Amino acid sequence: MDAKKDTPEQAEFRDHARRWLRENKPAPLSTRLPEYPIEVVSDEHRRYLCDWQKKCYQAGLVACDYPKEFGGGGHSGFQRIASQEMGAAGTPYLINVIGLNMAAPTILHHGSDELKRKFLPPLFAADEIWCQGFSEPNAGSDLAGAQTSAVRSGDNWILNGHKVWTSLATFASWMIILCRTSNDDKYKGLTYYVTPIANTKGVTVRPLIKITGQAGFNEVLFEDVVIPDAYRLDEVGNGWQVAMTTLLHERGAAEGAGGGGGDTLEERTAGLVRLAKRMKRNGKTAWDDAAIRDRIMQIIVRAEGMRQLYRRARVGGLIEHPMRIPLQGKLLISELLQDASALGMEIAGAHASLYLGDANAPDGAEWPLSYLNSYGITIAAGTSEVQRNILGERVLGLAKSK
Amino acid sequence: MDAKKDTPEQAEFRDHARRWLRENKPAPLSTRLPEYPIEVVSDEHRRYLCDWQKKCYQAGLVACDYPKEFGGGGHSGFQRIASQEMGAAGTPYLINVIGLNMAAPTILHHGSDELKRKFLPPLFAADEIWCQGFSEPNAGSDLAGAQTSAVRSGDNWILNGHKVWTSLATFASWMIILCRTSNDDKYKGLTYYVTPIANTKGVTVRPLIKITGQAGFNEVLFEDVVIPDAYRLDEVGNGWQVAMTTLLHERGAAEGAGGGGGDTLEERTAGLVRLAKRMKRNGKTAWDDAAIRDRIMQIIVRAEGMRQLYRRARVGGLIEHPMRIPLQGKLLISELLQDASALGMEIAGAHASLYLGDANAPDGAEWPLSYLNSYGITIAAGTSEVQRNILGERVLGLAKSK
Amino acid sequence: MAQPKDFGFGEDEQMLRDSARKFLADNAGIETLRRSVAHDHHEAYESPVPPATYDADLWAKMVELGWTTLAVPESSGGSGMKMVAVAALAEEAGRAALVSPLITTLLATCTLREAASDGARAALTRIVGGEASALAITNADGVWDSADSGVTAKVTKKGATLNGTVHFVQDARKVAFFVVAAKSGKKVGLYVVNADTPGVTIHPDRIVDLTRDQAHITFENVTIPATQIVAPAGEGEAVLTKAMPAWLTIVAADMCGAGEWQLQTTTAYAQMRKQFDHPIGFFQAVKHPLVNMMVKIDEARSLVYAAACAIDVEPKSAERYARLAKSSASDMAAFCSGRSVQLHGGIGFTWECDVHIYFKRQKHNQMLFGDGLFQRSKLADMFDSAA
Amino acid sequence: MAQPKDFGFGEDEQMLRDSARKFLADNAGIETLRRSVAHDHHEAYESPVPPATYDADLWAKMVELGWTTLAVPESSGGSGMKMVAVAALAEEAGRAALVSPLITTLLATCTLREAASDGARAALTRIVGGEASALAITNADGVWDSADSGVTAKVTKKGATLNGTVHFVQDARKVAFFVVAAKSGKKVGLYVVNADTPGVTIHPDRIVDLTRDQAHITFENVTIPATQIVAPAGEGEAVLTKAMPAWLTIVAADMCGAGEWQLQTTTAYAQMRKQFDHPIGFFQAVKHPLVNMMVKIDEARSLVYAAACAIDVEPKSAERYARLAKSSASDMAAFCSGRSVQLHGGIGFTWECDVHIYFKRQKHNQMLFGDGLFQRSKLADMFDSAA
Repeated sequence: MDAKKDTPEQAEFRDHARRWLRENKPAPLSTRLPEYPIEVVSDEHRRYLCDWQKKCYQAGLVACDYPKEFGGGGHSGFQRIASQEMGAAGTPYLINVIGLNMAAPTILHHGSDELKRKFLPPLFAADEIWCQGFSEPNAGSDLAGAQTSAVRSGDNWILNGHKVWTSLATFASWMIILCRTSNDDKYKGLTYYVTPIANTKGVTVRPLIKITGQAGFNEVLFEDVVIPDAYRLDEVGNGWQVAMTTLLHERGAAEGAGGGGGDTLEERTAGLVRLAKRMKRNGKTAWDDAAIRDRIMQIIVRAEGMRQLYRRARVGGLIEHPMRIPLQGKLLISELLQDASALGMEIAGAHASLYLGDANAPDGAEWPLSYLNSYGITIAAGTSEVQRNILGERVLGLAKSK
Repeated sequence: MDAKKDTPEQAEFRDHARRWLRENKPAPLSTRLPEYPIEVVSDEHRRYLCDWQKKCYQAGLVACDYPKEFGGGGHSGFQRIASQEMGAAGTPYLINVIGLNMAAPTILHHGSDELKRKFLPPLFAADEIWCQGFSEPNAGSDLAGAQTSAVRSGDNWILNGHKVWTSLATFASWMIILCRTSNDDKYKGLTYYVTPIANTKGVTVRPLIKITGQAGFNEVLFEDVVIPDAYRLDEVGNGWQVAMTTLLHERGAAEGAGGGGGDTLEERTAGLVRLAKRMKRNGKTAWDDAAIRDRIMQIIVRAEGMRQLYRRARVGGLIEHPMRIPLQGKLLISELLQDASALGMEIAGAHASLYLGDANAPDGAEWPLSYLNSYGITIAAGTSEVQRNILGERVLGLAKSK
Repeated sequence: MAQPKDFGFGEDEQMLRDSARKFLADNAGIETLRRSVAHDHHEAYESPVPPATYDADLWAKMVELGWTTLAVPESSGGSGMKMVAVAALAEEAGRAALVSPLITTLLATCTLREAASDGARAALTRIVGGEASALAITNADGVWDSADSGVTAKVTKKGATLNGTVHFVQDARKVAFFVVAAKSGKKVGLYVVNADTPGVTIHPDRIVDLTRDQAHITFENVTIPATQIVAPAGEGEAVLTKAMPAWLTIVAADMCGAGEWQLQTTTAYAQMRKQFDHPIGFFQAVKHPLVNMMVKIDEARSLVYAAACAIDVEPKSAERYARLAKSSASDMAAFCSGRSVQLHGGIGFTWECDVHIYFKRQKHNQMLFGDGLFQRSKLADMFDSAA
Repeated sequence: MAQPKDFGFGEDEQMLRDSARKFLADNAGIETLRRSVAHDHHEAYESPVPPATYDADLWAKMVELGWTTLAVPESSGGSGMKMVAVAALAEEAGRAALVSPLITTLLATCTLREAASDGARAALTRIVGGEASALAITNADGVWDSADSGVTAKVTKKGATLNGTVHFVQDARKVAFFVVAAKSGKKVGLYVVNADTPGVTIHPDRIVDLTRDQAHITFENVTIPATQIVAPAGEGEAVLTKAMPAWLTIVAADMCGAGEWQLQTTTAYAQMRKQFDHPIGFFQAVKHPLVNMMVKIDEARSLVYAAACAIDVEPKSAERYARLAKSSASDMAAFCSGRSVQLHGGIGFTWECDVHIYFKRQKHNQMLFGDGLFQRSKLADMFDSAA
C-alpha cells in the first residue's frame, strides 16, 4: 500500500479515502462495463460512471493535487493515494480519463487562468467529458503530419478537417485538437486549441466499430467550425510543444484511467494461472504442462518487472536518464497485455473460439476480447514501432529514423 | 536419397559415386577438423583436404556438371548426386569452397574462355585455393560502398585498398575482388577482377582471430598491386552485376561446402535431443522438462521446414516469385544454427561454461563453439538485417531502406 | 525417403489449384465475403441466434466442379486425387476465407475413406451426391481424445442408439450429416447421424470467427440403422488415428492460404500508405516483420505439402509430417494475424478493414485440433523411445 | 508490501555505488581488462594450465575500500550494509567485467552470515581480514541440489573428514578457503576448507569466460578441525536455502551491469559507424534491438533491487523476487550478448573487439545457479498450492 512513507496529512487522507470508498462503493450494474473507460458507449454506463466520478470529486478524491482556485484540492501527493485506494477498493474507473490525464495537465500548463477556471471544475466533476483530436486518416503514427486546418478570421478561427481514433467523442463536450495553421514548416505550422464538440455547428461525430464488434472510438468531421481565439492554447505555431505536454501525461490514459477500478495487471496474470488449472490439455490440466507454466511465468516476470520499474522510476539514485523509464511505459503495458491475452487464448485452446454471450466461454470470453482490444493499445497514441523510435532517439541518442 | 527420379545415367553415376566413396573414404586425422571449411588454418588440415578434393575431382565427383573443355565432367544433374553421396558417406568437406561455390560460377558466367581454361581446372583440383574480397572495414553490410581502388595504367590495373573477412586467404592463390573504378556512381563505379594473392608484390595477408579464439579469416592489404587487364571479369563499371552472380551462388558456401562431410543440420538437431536426454535439470533429465522438449521441437520444425522448403524450390507450380525461396536460404540456415546452438548451451546448463580441451565439456564443447561461430554466419556475406532488406525489397517490392 | 521430389504436385494438381483460385476470386471475393459475414457487427455477434451464412448456389457450383469428391476414392465414385491436391484446394479456401462447409466435408471425407465398411461407402456416396458432412468427435476439452468422446453408443441388432454431447462441431448448421465418434464401454465406434434425426439438437456456439459456425450437439436416444455404422465399436479409434494427419494437413493448408492473403494485403498497404514522408514499407520496423511473415508462411506451406505427400505414399511418417505442418502453420497464423492488424495501424483496428476477418479465422484454425505447443508435445513423444 | 519504496537505496548506498564506479573505471577499465585476460588468444584458451588472472594489488585496494565486508554483519566486524548496496556493487563489478574473487567472496559471505555458528563467525572474520572465499556446493549436474552435494563428510569429535568431488567452483584459484557443502548420510553440513589443506586438489576447468576461473575440486581424506564447521550435518541445507536468494541477486546484478555496458558500447558504435550513408543507429533494424536491450535491462535491474530489498526486510518473499530477478537477468543477458555482437557486425566477431569479453561473462552468468527456464520452473512450483 506504500502507506509507510505517508506524511501525517497523507496518512489521514488515506484513512479518509479508504473509509469513504468502502462506504460509497456503488452497486455494480447488471451489464458488464467494458474493459477500459475509453470503450464506454452505452448511455447507461456513461450515466453510472459520470455519477460516480462526480461523487468521488465531491469527496475530494479527484484532482486532489490541482490548485484550489481551479477546482482542485490544493494538496500534494494526495492523488496517488486516492488512486491506490480506488484500485484497492475495486471501485469503477473514472470515465473522464482523457480529460483528467491529457486535457487537464495541458490546460494547466498552457492555458490562461480564465480557461482554467472555465474548463477544469466541470472536467473534474465529469459534468463535461473531454476527447482528443490528434490522429487523422493520413497522420496516424506521424502526428506532426496533421492536416486539419485552422484559419484565422478576425477574432475567430475556422476549423476544417477530419480526426480519427477519438474515444468518448459521442459523449464529449470538448476536444483538445491539433491543427495546421501553416504549411511552411511541418512542426512550426501546428497550433493547439480547445473546441466544443456537442451541439456544435459543423461538427459531425461518427462512431467507428472496432474489430471486437464493439463501438468505442469515433471519427469527427469539422466543416467550417468557428471557435474564438480565446480557445487557443499557447502561441500560434507552438502546437507541437503543447502536444508533447499532452503526450507526456498520457501514460495510463489508455489503460488505468488515473483512478481505480478495472482489471489490474496482477489480476490478469493470476487469471492465467487459474485458467491453466481449469483447462484440459493432452489429458491433463494445462497447468501440468511445463511449457505452459513457463510461458505464464514469462508473463509474470514481465508484469512484476514493470511494477518494480515504476517503483524504481521514483528513486533518483537508480535512474540515469529522466525519460528512460517514463517513455517505456506505454510500450511495456500494451505489449504485455497483448502477449498475456494471446497466451490466455492458447491456454483456452478450442474454447478460445467462444465469444461474448456464449455460456461456455471461459472467463466470459475475456481472453479473445482482450486480445482483440490489445491491438487498440499497441496502435493508439503512437504505435509500438513509434514508441521504439522515440526511445531510441530521445533516450539513446540514435539518429532520427524519418 | 532422391534416387527414385534418377535417369539411368544418373543412377549409374550414383552407384559409381557410392562405391568409390566407400572404398576411398580417407582415415580421419588425429586432430579434429574445424566446423566449416572456411575455418581451416593448419597446414596439416589444408594438405589433407586438398589431397581429398583432388582425389574426388579425379574420380569425377567434383565439377561434374561443368563443360568438359573447362575441366568439368560435361554431365547434367550429376553434382547434386555426388554431393548427396558425399554427405551420406560422411567424407570430409571440400576445402576449395569459395572457389567452387563463388569463383567458378562467376568465372563461367562472366569470364573469357581463356580465363576459364586457365582458372577452372586447378580450382576444381584444389591445386589453387580461392578466396573472395568483397567486404571492407567501411563496407560490411553495404558491399557497394567498396573503396578499394583499381586504376588503369596501360594494359594493367593498380590495386590499392583493404579487404576484410577473407576466409582461406592464407592459403589462397587467387581472389575474386570488387574494386572501385569511379566515384561518380556508387554502383556503376564498381569493377570485378581476379587477382593473385600468394607471392604477390604489394599483397599482405594478416590472419584475424575470431571471438572463438581461433583463426579462420583474414584481412588482406593491397598496396600498388599490379594486375593485367585480362584479369577483369565483364566490363568496367559492371562489377555490381557480376557480384550479384557471385552472391546468388553463395548459399551453402558459409556452411556445407557444396560437397559432403561436416555436421548436417539433422545431426545437429538430433544432437539436441541426445544432449537433453543426458543432461540433468531440476532433478530429472532435461528431456523430462516439457519446456525444453518444446524448444527442441521448435528447432526441429524449423530444420525440417527448411529441408522441405528447398525441396519445394524445385517444384515450379508451388513457387510464385523466382527469388522468394533462394533469397531466404542464408537467413534461415544462419539463424537456425544460431538458435540451435544457443539452445544446446541452455540445455548443457553449467556445463556450457566448459570449452575446447576440457574433458567434461559435453560433445567436445560443440555447443558454445557453434554458438560463437554462428555470429560469423549471421554477419558474414550480408548480415541477417541486410538479408531481410533484400527480401523485403526484391521479393515483396517494398521501398528501399537506404 | 519414399516421397516423390515434387510432392506429387503435377499438371493435374496445378490445373485444379489454378482454377480453384480463379473460381473463388470470381465467386467468393473479398467484397462478397464482407457483404455476407461482416456487413453488420450487431448481426455478427448479437443476433438472437448466431449466424450460419450459407450460399446454396455457391455450394452447388463447387459440387459441380468436383471439389467435394476430390478425396473420395474412385471405388466410391470420387476422383481419388492425391492429398496434395486436397491441400492445395484447402489453401485456396483459406486464401478466400471461404464461408462454406467445404473444409469440414473434406475432413469428414478423409475420415470415412479410412473405414472399409459399407456404412462408410454409403456415406461417401452421399458426399459424391452433393451432401455436406462434418466430424463430431470432440469432447468438451476441445481435442479429440479416444478416452472420452462425450457420446455413448448402445449397439443393437438393428443399429445403435446414441446419447451424450459432442463439442466444437464445425459448420454444424450447414451439413446434412455428422460422422460421430461414440463409445460403447471403452470401445470407440463411428456413426453417421443425419442432422434432422429426432433427438439431435444443435446448440450454436457464439464464436469469434465470422467465416464459419460452430456448435455443440446433444444426442438424446438417437437411433440409427446398421447401415449408418461407419466403424463398429472397437474399430473407430484406428480409423480416427489414420485420418488425423489429413485433418491437420487440411487445416494447416487453410492457414497457409489465409497467411498469404495477410502477407499480400499488408504488403500492398505498406507500399501505399505514407507516414513520415515515405511509404511505411520503407521502414524496417514494417519491412522486416513482413519478411518474417513470408518466411514463416513458406516454412508452413512446404511442410503442408510434405505432410500431404506422406499421407499418400509414406503413411508411417504421415503423423510426424502432419504435426510438423500444423505446428508451423499454427504459429505462423498467430504471427501473421497479429502483424496484419498492427502494421495496418489505426485502420486495421476497425471493423471496416477486412483484416479482422482473416485474423479471426486464423486464430480459430490455430487452436483447431491442437495448437503448435500441443503438436510439438506429441512430436516430442515420438523421440522418447529413440536413443 | 513491507518493502520501502526506494528499495533502501539512500545516500550511503549511492555514495558507495558512485565511488565504486569511479574506482573501477580508474583501476579496472577496459584497457586493463583487455590486457589482463584477452591479450592473446593462445594464452587464453591453449595454455597448458588455464589462466587464473589475479591482481593482488587491486584486491588489496578493494579490501581497503571495505567492499569485501559490506555484507558481513557488524557483529562479525563488517559494515553490515543493506543488500541493495551489495547488489549495486555487484552491478558495478559486472559493468567492469571485473576479474577478481570479489563476487565469489560476496556469495560466500552471504552464505556464512546465515549460519549462527562460531565456525561461521570465524570465517567471516577471515573475510574481514582480507581473505577471499568461494562456495563449493555444486555437484556434477551443475545446480546446487540438496539430495547430492558430491562430497561426503565423516564427522568426528575433533572435526570432520571430507571425501568426494565438488564442481563448478568459481574463481577457485583466487581464494584462501572454500565453503563446502558435504553430506553425512542424508544430512548436509557446511565446512570451511582451506585451499592449501592436504588432500585438496583443484582441477582447473577450461572455460569460455575469460573473466574468471572455474574448477572442480577433489577432497581426499581432507581433515578439518571443529572450528571450521559452519553448519553441522543437518543444518546446512537450511543455511543454503536462506542464502540462495542472495546468490541469485548478486549474479543477476552482475549481469545488469554488464548488460548496461553492452547497451552503451553498442549504442556508441551505432552512432559512429556509417553504412548506406547513415550512422547505422538510423536504421530501425539496429535502433529497435537496442531499445529492446534497454527495456530488458531496466526490467532486470528493477527486479534485482526488489530482490535485494526483500532479502533485507521481507525474507518470506526473497526467494520469489530473487528467482524473478535471475530469470529476467538471464534472458536479458542472453539477448544483449547476442545483439552486442550482431550489431557490431564484422568487427564484433573479432577477438580484438571487446564485446566478446562481456558476451562470454554474460553467457556464464546466465547458466550459473540455473538459467531463466530453471528459475521459472521453480517460480511455477510456488503457484501449485495456490487456488
